[in-house]
Amino acid sequence: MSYLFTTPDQQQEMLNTIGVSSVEDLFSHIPDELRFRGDLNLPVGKTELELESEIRAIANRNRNGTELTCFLGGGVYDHFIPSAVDEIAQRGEYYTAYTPYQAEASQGSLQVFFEYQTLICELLGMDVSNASLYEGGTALVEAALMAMRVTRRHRKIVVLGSVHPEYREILSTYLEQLGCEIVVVPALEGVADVNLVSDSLDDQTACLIVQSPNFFGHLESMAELAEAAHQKGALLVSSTDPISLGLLKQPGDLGVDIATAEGQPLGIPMQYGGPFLGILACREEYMRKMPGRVIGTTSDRLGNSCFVLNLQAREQHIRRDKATSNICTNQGLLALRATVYLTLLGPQGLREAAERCCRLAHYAAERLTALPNFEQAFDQPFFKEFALRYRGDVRDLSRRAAEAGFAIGPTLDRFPGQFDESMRSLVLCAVTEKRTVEEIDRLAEALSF
Amino acid sequence: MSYLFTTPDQQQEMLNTIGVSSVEDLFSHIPDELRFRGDLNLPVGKTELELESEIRAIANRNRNGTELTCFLGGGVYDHFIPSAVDEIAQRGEYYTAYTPYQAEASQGSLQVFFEYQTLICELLGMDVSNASLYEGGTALVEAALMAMRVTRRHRKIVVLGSVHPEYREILSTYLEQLGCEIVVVPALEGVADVNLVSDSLDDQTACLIVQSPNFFGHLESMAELAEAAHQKGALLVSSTDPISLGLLKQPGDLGVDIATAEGQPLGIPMQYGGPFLGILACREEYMRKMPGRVIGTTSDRLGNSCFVLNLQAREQHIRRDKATSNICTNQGLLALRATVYLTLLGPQGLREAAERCCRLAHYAAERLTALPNFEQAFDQPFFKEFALRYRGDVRDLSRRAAEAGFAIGPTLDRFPGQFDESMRSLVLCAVTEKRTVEEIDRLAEALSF
Amino acid sequence: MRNQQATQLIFELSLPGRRATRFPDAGVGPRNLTDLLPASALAETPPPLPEVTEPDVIRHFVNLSTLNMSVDTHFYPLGSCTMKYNPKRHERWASLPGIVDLHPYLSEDRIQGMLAVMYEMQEMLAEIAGLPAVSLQPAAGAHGELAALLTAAAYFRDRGEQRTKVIFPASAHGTNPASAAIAGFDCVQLEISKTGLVNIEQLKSKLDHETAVFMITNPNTVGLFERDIAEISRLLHEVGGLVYIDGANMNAILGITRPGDFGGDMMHYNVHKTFTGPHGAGGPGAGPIAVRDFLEPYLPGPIVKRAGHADGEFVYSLVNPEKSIGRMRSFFGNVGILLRGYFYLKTLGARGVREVSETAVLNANYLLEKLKDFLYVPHGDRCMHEFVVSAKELQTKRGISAMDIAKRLLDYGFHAPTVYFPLVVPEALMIEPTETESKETLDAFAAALRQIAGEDPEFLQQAPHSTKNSRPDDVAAARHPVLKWTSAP
Amino acid sequence: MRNQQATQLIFELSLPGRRATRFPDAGVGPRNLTDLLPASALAETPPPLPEVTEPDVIRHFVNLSTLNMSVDTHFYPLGSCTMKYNPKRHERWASLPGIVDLHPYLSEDRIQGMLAVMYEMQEMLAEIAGLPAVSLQPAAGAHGELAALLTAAAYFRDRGEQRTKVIFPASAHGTNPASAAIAGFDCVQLEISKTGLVNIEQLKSKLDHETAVFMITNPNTVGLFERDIAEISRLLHEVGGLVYIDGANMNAILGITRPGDFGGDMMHYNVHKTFTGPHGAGGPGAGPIAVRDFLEPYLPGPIVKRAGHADGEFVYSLVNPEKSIGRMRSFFGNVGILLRGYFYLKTLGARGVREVSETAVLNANYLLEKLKDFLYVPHGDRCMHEFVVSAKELQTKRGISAMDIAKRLLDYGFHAPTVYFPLVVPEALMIEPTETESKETLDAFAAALRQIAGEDPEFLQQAPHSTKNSRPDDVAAARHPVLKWTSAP
Ligand SMILES: Cc1ncc(COP(=O)(O)O)c(C=O)c1O
Ligand SMILES: Cc1ncc(COP(=O)(O)O)c(C=O)c1O
Repeated sequence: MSYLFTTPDQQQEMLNTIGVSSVEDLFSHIPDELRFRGDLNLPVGKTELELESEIRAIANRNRNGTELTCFLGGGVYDHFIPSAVDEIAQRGEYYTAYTPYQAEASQGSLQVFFEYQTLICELLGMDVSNASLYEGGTALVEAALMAMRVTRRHRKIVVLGSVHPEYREILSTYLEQLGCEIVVVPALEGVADVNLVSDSLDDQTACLIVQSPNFFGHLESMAELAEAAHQKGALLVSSTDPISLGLLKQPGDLGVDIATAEGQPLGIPMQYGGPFLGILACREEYMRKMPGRVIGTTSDRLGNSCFVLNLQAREQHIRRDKATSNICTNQGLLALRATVYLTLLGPQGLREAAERCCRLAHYAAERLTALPNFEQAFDQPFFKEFALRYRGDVRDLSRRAAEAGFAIGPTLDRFPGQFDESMRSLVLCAVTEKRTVEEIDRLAEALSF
Repeated sequence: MSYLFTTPDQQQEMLNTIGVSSVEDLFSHIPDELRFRGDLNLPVGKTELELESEIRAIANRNRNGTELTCFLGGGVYDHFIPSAVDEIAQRGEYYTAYTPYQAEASQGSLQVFFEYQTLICELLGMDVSNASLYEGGTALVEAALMAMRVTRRHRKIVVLGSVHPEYREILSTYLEQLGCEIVVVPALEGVADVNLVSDSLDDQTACLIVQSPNFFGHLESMAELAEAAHQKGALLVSSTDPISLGLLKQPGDLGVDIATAEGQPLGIPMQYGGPFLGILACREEYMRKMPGRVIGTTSDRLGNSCFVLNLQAREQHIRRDKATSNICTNQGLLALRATVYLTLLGPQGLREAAERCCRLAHYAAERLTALPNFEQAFDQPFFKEFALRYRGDVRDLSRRAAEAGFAIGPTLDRFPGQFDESMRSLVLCAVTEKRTVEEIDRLAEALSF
Repeated sequence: MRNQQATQLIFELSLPGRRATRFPDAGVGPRNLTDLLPASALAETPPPLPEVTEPDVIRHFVNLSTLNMSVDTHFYPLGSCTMKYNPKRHERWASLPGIVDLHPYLSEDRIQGMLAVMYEMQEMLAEIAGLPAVSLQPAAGAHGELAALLTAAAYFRDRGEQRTKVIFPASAHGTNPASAAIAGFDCVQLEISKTGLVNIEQLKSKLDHETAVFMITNPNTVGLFERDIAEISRLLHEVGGLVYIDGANMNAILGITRPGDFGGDMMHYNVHKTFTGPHGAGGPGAGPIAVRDFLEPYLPGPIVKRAGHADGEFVYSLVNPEKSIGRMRSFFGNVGILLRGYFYLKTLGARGVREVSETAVLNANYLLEKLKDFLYVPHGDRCMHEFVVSAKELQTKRGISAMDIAKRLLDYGFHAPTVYFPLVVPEALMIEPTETESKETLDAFAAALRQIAGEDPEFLQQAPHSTKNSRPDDVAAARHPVLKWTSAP
Repeated sequence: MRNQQATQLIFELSLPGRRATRFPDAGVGPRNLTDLLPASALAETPPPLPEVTEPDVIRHFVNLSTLNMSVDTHFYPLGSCTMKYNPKRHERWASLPGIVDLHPYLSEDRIQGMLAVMYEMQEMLAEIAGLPAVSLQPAAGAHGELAALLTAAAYFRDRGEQRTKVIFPASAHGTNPASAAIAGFDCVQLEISKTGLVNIEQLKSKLDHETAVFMITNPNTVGLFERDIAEISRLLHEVGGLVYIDGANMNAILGITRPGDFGGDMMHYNVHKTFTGPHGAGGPGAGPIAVRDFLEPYLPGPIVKRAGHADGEFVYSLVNPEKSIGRMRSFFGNVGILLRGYFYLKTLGARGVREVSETAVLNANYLLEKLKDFLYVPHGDRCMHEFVVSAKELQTKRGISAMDIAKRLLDYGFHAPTVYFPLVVPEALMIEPTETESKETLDAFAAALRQIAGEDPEFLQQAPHSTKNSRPDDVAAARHPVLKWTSAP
């Protein structure tokens, strides 16, 4: 096997040193009846040459998927990834290191994550950020748990029906067992009805959870929602599309207390849903209640400034069952990608990307809603994604689009039980800066049946 | 432009420091009538996003080429490239450095090239190797020029007609102007006729140039040819397929004085013909007559061993018109690739690769010569490539193969004037270790018309 | 020769007006943004990100990278983390088009290749575990623990049982209690015995009908195989509880013994460890779980099923188990890491997989043997794939702590072992060489440790001496946390 | 923290029996090799290559790489080499399938995309040169020089002219005389004048009807534009000779002035320099040549032609010029590098191309200005994209040589400039900052040089002090050349 060093001679030498006569002897303390004998039922090992063609063949079986021009959204987007991101992320010094426990052997990663935290604060307008969580959905759940700790209200949270249905599912998975009630406020008009939301908040509510741009792509009335939450002593927890912040006001400016995001749009490939990047940042006062790793600066023995894992007393390896989260391995390499991405774009690049998405999306909405079988589902402002109502079978729609070379969606029937019946025939359409006017025109043509 | 740093403010500051009022002033010493005014007629500059899709579209236009299963040979082969080769070659520390002039800032490259030289010597069985030349063809020419210097015979060389026709063309290009006669000994049976060769050698002949496995894939009688050359005081210069040395005797064992090779099979992609790797190694006594850069070990101020550019007194930047070659920039990154490749394969890997090529090639020859329209052109031993005679129009053959998903060739009509008329309908077929029995079976089926 | 300028903070390299990535205009004609979006939603300026060029970015992050130690550059015997070699072929294959660029909402008929791979991965993990049902959802080990505990909770709830307790030994990794707490259980900790193993008597005394799950790492965190695991399992099952195997140490037992066979009901894998993820400077990981058949209906979904076959080919589809606890995360899982694990298993096959564990255990025992005459080994003189030594003696006699040794190792060109874990061993150095290291490296490492043990304590207390920084002040960092850069006012 | 073990020679890491890459059996049934090949041709054992594992290979070459300075890590003002930033997008695009994997003997109809790109590259290079005909064959600058000289020779031969002389100034790069010699010409060298420019009077005295070509680098190697180039060209043409422009310094004049417009008849580009190749630790390069129309028939082929168009699309094909000197190399050219140059030009456009030269010249003049009060500038106090200073004075007064300065710069985290070239300036330091460096970097570099100029000469003579090695003994190396590793007997 190509990764082993030990030759038979060496093996014998090592066994002699240890003082046993065979490798088998090293396992002699495992009770015999517990041993697995024979070979596992696994496929026979293959060389790099053989697997190369096997895996290329598998990739080719998916190619009819990736060769579709992508108007798919729903939390994962086909954004452009500058090549410098890959160039950095493929450096072994980063991707084959682990959590920077030994600061002196990890100043590279540590500084990167410190820069990541700063960039996330700059992006979201928040005071402190951790060094990453698993992905956008669990980040939102961690924020809810954190809000419960901050407010010491453990019995109820309120979440908008316009939040990503999978995020809402994760909330249930986590909170059900803790006996925390999750009140979902429907968003029948594509955004929350602030009055309805206010009514469902009470002084037992830990937090109000909002996504904006929301699952349908629309902007929520963040300021009003913040006011409503804060009036009841609840925190406002948000989830945001990071690209939208090239144009839109920051969570920090909109009264958000804990801001989260799915970081996938920041230079991370779609890779069938993960690994992605859970972003979480909050106001300074909640710092020590934050989940996850955090990097800080300090000075060393010689007075030189450097970086370390900080506030470890919150974490599982020290606080154990009292920790702010159980997370250990986080998403370091993706935080690195986001760091490089944000650095490459800078303020102007991010604005340009956001504008291009927004303008093309509006162009697409115009073109598609002009077609006989479509109408815009909700008359609400949107950023790069919008919901269409299709007069027909939405499955049929996806198929037809695919045959013409386009992927559009998701359709809402993918999320049974998560939306009102009236929304069954909705389909989302997302437009990133990678799309072009020509592609949109061709899409419109393909859907004009 | 993404690669520039200078902001307008900084530009002004810099101009002030210089003491001029505009960038234009910096060019004031260029006579006005020589200035180019206006914009060059070049396409408008484009962003990474735009060019990404443009270039992918171009690549896709070639895809109907690369999606053919490759049985093409003729000096460039579709060998397998282990991923570790790319991993190393894509490191900026290597590919964005230059010639290691400053030894202390280049110990990485210097050691790699020293290892390269050693590996080449081990591979070819020669005493000394340089640090690379442009590619296999020019390496052969440099060897011829070197042989002329060594023997002080400047008027004549003998070259076999079984040497790659393009290499022979380059020989003419270089030597014609120097007034050196090139005698080509035809190889009508697919290999040289030793008697014919002997007859054409005389004591004015600087060298005999042999390729083995030759252009048709066949093995020449190296020992006899060496004897013939040496009898007349001529050097034997060879060109070899490096992969073949996993099985075949080394040039050093066969009486070769200057061994060259095209290094492309050693981990270098085909990339439409270049950059490749010119390999040249020779016997110790000719060391100071060798063209190109050479790395050596020495010790430093503190007695530690290290690596330096050595024997620079042979080179153009010192010896100028008396240099052993005009080469300056060589093929460093490709030498790195070959170094990593040979290291990964090791003796056993190289043997396995060679065996697999050889066995599959023989299987292919059996299958194809069993078809009604084909026969083996020459009844000679071959390594991984062989010549077929097609009873029909060879252009037609290529087209049919391509339609069935295969590329086979080259056909000899590609090289007008380089082969005997009788060889017009020959087509080469090369089989690397990447091919499989199934592919060969399908090829045979596709060609059974 | 270090480039100090390039490794300033990226914010310090910023100059207004500098650019790297640009985007073309949308080309849909001029139109005010306020026609598209409400003015109140628009930011006046984009976020105050740094402004740098592409060459800035490259020099910055490339130079920073060289301040790291990593598996690609150094021996990295970080115990419990399985820092094995990360094959380069995995990186190539994981980024092939048709793999890296798949949107998770593509319809199933267009991603049969991906689904087939994930299905096969489920099957292979089930086989290695000896447990039939697998969910690939969890993003890392801790996430897998939580997923399994929630699965267990759902199972008990479904059976109408009220079980509130999760038990684990003191040597457990911090994620075990933390996961139990998040899953809403009460935590009960056991002391471990002198032998380093679970104290069975104490365990018995804690078991009752409130016991939900006993979590145990096997081989455990001191590197020993819990030989009483069958008995432990019997005891748990007797009271109706379940046994959870923390699979962080699976690298010791691949094809040697299987959690399902030695009494585990549930387990997680750390694909980034055992199946060479890689570790990505702290993730991403993947923490798939495997469970017994009766737990399958509660697993988090989606899970890939192979359904009949149309025209000779299998058809793969995503399903949710009928009584599923629901999602643990959005989308399918940390596919990029699962893929690398898949590539690894396909490369190894049954034989290779077993060779991994055999060699990992051989390497660890060999290294242990080379150290035990000068470093105290609290538990046994054989180990599985890793072992824990204690610097307690050196500390008492000469004032050399585990941390001093760890730091000094960096000067010798080795990454440090895990220190101060498990908590049950004072001055612990937890050493896991992995199978992808040579005897030569182990010898050099042992020699370095031997030399260090004899070095001047004061010199050691100031180590490392060859790194950019030495001995950061953690206390000051925690007292006045500075967690981001702020521009000088 | 350096890993010394991994950077031993790869041969020293070898152990018989270790393996990295393996290949499967051919699967064509057992058969003796001697049935396939004559026994006499078979080697008894494969070549004695080192035997190592994949992890060995990676650690070895990754650690070695960190001993290099490079553009990605350091400011690299190596004069005459244009060490500009190498955009990462080029690396991505050049390795796309459909580009990196094209066999050169694929039939033309299957590689129209590649041929179209090469055609457009020819056109763009012609436009920048102001010369209509381009051959992309040459593999580097020196190869381009030779190709052009052979082209000229064929032209003269065709006209029945006997011209034997190639003239160049003493400041010429060594490849110029070397190429002339290989092309069979006699070399005639001119002194350069005090101003650093070609001595016109001397040139005149050498011109006659045996003069074939005058080779001149413009801007020249001391960084000055040869302002009399039009006159020089007139003089050459008067005697029937040709002017060859060595284009190594094209980075100064892109879109500013064109070789064809200032009297050049032939030129080469160094794509790896001007069009950001990159440099690959010493190549590959690409050295395409551009010539006047009357020379086109002699160019080395193949050349891409655009022929009519079928169904609206152009059709591209390879042709050989009618009186071609023939091939300079096998296959088409160093396509991988040509592609990167193509990507670069497509990114820049006319405006960007011009900005490159403007900024390169601005940076050089700014740096010159910052140095000239303490380093002697032999030729003029303005420059093009690079300039040469002399340490002669420091050498005489304080014993500090150009080499000492160069070596000491490494300690400051800068690569050294070119030293001792051009030969016409004593103690020369040839500094080319390029356009992809910031004012901050130039300031820091100037400050470092200023500081060095004041440092203790003895200390400088022993510099560098921060690198793995310092001051290798070149003389010993040349006296007893050790050019490969040999196993200890
Ligand atoms: C024994 C043990 N259990 C659990 C974990 C948690 O795994 P992860 O970091 O993947 O969440 C670890 C990893 O550090 C571990 O060592
Ligand atoms: C002025 C000059 N001419 C010619 C050359 C030769 O170019 P190349 O190294 O590409 O062969 C160089 C490169 O070093 C040079 O600087």
